[in-house]
Amino acid sequence: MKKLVNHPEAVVREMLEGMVLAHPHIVKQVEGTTVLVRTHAPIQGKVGLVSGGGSGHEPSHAGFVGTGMLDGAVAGEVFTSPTPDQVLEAIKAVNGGKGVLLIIKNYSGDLMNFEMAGELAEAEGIPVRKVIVNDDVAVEDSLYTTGRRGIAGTIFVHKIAGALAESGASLEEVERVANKVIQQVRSMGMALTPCTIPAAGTPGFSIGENEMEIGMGIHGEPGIERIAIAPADDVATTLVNHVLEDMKLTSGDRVAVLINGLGGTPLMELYIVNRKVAALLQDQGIQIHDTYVGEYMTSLEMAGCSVTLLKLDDELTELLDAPAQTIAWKKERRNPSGDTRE
Amino acid sequence: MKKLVNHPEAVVREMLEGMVLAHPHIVKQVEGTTVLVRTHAPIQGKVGLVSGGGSGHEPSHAGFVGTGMLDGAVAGEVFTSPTPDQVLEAIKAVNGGKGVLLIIKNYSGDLMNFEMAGELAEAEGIPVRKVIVNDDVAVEDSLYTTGRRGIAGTIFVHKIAGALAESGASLEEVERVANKVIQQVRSMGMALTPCTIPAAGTPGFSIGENEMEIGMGIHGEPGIERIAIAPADDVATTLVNHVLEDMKLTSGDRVAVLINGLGGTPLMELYIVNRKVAALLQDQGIQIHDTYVGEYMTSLEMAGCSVTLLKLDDELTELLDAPAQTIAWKKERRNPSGDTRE
Amino acid sequence: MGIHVNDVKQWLFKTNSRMQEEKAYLTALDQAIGDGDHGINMARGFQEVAIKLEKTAYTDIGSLLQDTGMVLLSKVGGASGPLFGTAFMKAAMVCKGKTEATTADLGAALQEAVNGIKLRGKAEVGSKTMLDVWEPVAQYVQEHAEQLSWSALNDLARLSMEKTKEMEAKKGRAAYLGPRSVGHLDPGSVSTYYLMEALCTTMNRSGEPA
Amino acid sequence: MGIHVNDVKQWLFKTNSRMQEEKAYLTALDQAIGDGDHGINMARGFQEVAIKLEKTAYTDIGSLLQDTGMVLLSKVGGASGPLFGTAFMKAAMVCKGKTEATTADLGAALQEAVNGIKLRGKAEVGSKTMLDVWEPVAQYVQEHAEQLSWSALNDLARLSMEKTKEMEAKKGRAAYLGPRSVGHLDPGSVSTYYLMEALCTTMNRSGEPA
Ligand SMILES: Nc1ncnc2c1ncn2[C@@H]1O[C@H](COP(=O)(O)OP(=O)(O)O)[C@@H](O)[C@H]1O
Ligand SMILES: Nc1ncnc2c1ncn2[C@@H]1O[C@H](COP(=O)(O)OP(=O)(O)O)[C@@H](O)[C@H]1O
Ligand SMILES: [Mg+2]
Ligand SMILES: [Mg+2]
Ligand SMILES: [Mg+2]
Ligand SMILES: [Mg+2]
Repeated sequence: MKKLVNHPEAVVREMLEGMVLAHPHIVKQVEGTTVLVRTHAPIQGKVGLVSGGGSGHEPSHAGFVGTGMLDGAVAGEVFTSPTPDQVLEAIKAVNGGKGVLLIIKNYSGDLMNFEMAGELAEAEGIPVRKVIVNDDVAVEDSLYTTGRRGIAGTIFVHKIAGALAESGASLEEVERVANKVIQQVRSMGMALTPCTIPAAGTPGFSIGENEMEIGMGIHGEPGIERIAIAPADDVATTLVNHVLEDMKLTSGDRVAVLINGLGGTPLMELYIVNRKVAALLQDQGIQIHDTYVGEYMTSLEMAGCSVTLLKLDDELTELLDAPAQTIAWKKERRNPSGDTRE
Repeated sequence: MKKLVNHPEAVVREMLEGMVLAHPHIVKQVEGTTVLVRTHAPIQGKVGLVSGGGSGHEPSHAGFVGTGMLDGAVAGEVFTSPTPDQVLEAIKAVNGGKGVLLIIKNYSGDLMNFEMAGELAEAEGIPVRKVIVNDDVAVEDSLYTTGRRGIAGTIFVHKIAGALAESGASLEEVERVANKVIQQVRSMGMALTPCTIPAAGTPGFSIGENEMEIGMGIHGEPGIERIAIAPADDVATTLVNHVLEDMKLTSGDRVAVLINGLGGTPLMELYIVNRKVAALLQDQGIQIHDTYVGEYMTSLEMAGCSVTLLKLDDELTELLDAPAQTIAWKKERRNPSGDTRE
Repeated sequence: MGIHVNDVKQWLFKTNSRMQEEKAYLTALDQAIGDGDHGINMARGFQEVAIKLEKTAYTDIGSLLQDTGMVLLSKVGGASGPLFGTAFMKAAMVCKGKTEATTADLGAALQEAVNGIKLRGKAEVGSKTMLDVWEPVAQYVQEHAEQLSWSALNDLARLSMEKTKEMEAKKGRAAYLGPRSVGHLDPGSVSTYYLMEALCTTMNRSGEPA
Repeated sequence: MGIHVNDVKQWLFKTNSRMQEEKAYLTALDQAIGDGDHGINMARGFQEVAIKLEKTAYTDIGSLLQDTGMVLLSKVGGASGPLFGTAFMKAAMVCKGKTEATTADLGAALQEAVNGIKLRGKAEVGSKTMLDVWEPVAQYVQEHAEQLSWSALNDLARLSMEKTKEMEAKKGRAAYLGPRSVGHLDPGSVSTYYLMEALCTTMNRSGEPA
């Protein structure tokens, strides 16, 4: 295992320390926990937003804590949902009197741990709502099973719900817009190489030298097919087609695009993928409002990417474009008068 | 070779297309070239800043084109300096009447190609100055050889010279401050795994399963020693010690820190490295003004990192903190009144 | 023959030993159809349980089980943390105030655990989850409370665990695999088997289960 | 026996063939002590030269060499691009207006090329760069202009190239390796050898160089 770590069991604690040391003006750690919150949390009179999950998806979720996005992020062990007591600490630390929204990715573990924390918080008198992100179209959406996974599309929920919360909206309003994003966002990923949980020491699975996995989850959960290595354009086409099939966009619709790297894939390749994704959308007459390319929801050092489309209306557009100052998503307060818009 | 590419020979062109499609409000392509410049270039009455080099270091350098940083970036083939005609196109495209500064990393190829372009531009009447970044302390600084390489510290030159240029300063002033940064910035890197130039198809070198290379260059140039895999804290200590030995900082000095990922190393590990780097600096009484953690100057999918320290004075601090709106470095126009500083 | 609070302690120490021994195996099982952390999770959780039990003196099985549940809940995480945590905390309520429990108490406690797991995880028997070991074990203990054979119980637990191999997962991470989950043991059922095995070994004072 | 403009064209076509054939080998040499792109660079550049020469009719060696230099300068990049580009452009000036050149012209052209490489790259003979082939070749041609043996020239070029193996690099990317650069051939010297070899093969009409 080739990793820059000390003790495999200490990676989460040490990473969080490193984050706070790097960005003390954005985040602070709730003492004795794996919770990072805004430096000035709780913000009075504002709905608090808490997300989190297993670690290994950096910059998710602590990288999105800050003005205009999350108030707190709870880090579990690598690929392991955080425990209810930690989530509860986050809820308490960000509660500014208007209640707290939990943004949960749809995994059994996350659901149960966040739910239990929410129950405990409500017992302490803090109003809590939760939304469940399930954007991964690689998984069949079924009432009888676990349903779809939450992957990179989660970031759009953070951004848009965060922007509305920042404006002073009520818990119900923030919950409503978060659910609206969840309705409109779809993703699909693929992987070229596996990844290794530090404490496990060996890769969680293997992919043949000439193979790739289409539909791979962000914890190495298997996808929908194992195919021969294909050109970037074919991969982009497969991912976009799966997403579009599910979203049924029509010509004239407006979207935001997220080309998300899983950790080991360089930016060069993500832009090559974006080139094709943009062309495919243009072919269908779909308008691209904005494109995000980079690492937002990773899977340790896995090589691969995911493509996320968010269908926009005026409300979502405005909130997506709203300012944010976090570690991994920075957006100016106001569009500068100069030569750039973003 | 597991890469999301189409034709290995077309990666640079396709990447640039993907970048422009993703960020049309920040960059545009000079037609028929591998040059990206600001969407509204040239900016009249402003010194133009041009950098560039071989591709494979993304987001360097096009990711730093935008308000407050570069005006143009020239992309060569992977790990191959761009040719003089391309650099000349960039110079012409960003010349706003106050001359152009070339920010060159110290490699024979970059030097020669940029120099020739500068000569051609001057022959066309455009005043051109050049600065040469050589921050890599892994290489002996010698008059009789090629001297030190330019690596991640280059980003601080872009940022600070860019901020001064934005304020309307003269070519000489911008050159002066760029050279000041170059005097004060030192870096050292290390690698865990090699990387593969797409057109080559095989890794440029190999590192044993239980080895790491200390002092590795960003094109896979060998470092100073090949050692057994060591804990992140030891790696951080080695890199920081080498840098400090060269910089001779003393207690009370103020620095900016850059923990740069080489492409394949996840953010989690970079933060674990930062934890130790911050502790080492604090031990020596060195003040950390700000810390940047992420991918700034990569080496395709190589796993590893570099540590850069920039010694700050008041002038450099103010310029470092100045606003910037590029793809990969965003900084607000003014510190928000809210709960975050950055 | 009652189950003394010290038996319960021994049972959990033994469970911890098993989880440490099988950490890599459980992780490998989870790598096949999940995310490859189950052994790490269980080993971390029961290690903490053992530490807690070592430094605390108990006369009340209820509070021992309650502490166990709380530690698991706050140290395991993932899907297994809240489920094992809930199971122990529900079982604790049945055993509240008892220094020695009957096999009937054990049956009731296991049933409460099962109810808790179902409520929390919304799985049914046959969904290829830990429930596929918990529920038959709970049922067997209740049905044979009068004359409980620990080695028979152990066999039943192992058999139930082995049966998950042929099931198609409907809940948990393996459900994403659909039909491809068939042919693999469910990691949580295997760890649940180790828990039950440790119980039977502890109680079956005549020796190892057959 | 003069060097006709068509000979020059043939020479460069032959050079291109060699660069394509040796692309992987040159790249491997550069992987050992550089960044692993030299073969890719040379193959790309001479491919473009061949395309340019194929579609242009030349009577003037000067303009043929000038075009070659310009193409290399704008298509190779890296360290080798400006150096090979400059070399050809400097040589072009000597040959300006000539449809047929003498070996004395060749000597003068090569010397100009060497001067250009030195001015641009600031290397000396012995720095383990392409200069270690260019300079002895230029010198030999000037010294033996009266009675030039192409096969002897070829031998000298190969020998010079082989000598770079034992040198310690002082310029170019290999210089970062210091003493560890010893024991490896300099990639740019090897590609320069192919260039000279192609020249000798073309001119030595009696057959392959010995
Ligand atoms: N909804 C559920 N109900 C009951 N058991 C479940 C449920 N979801 C998962 N499990 C059990 O949890 C086990 C996985 O635990 P673990 O790997 O620790 O958590 P995670 O799946 O979050 O990584 C599965 O093997 C299964 O037995
Ligand atoms: N300063 C220099 N003077 C002469 N030749 C040089 C110089 N620097 C490099 N070279 C030559 O260039 C070759 C490397 O070319 P190439 O790999 O294409 O460029 P790069 O080193 O930029 O990747 C070296 O093997 C050497 O012969
Ligand atoms: Mg897990
Ligand atoms: Mg090169
Ligand atoms: Mg698991
Ligand atoms: Mg090279």
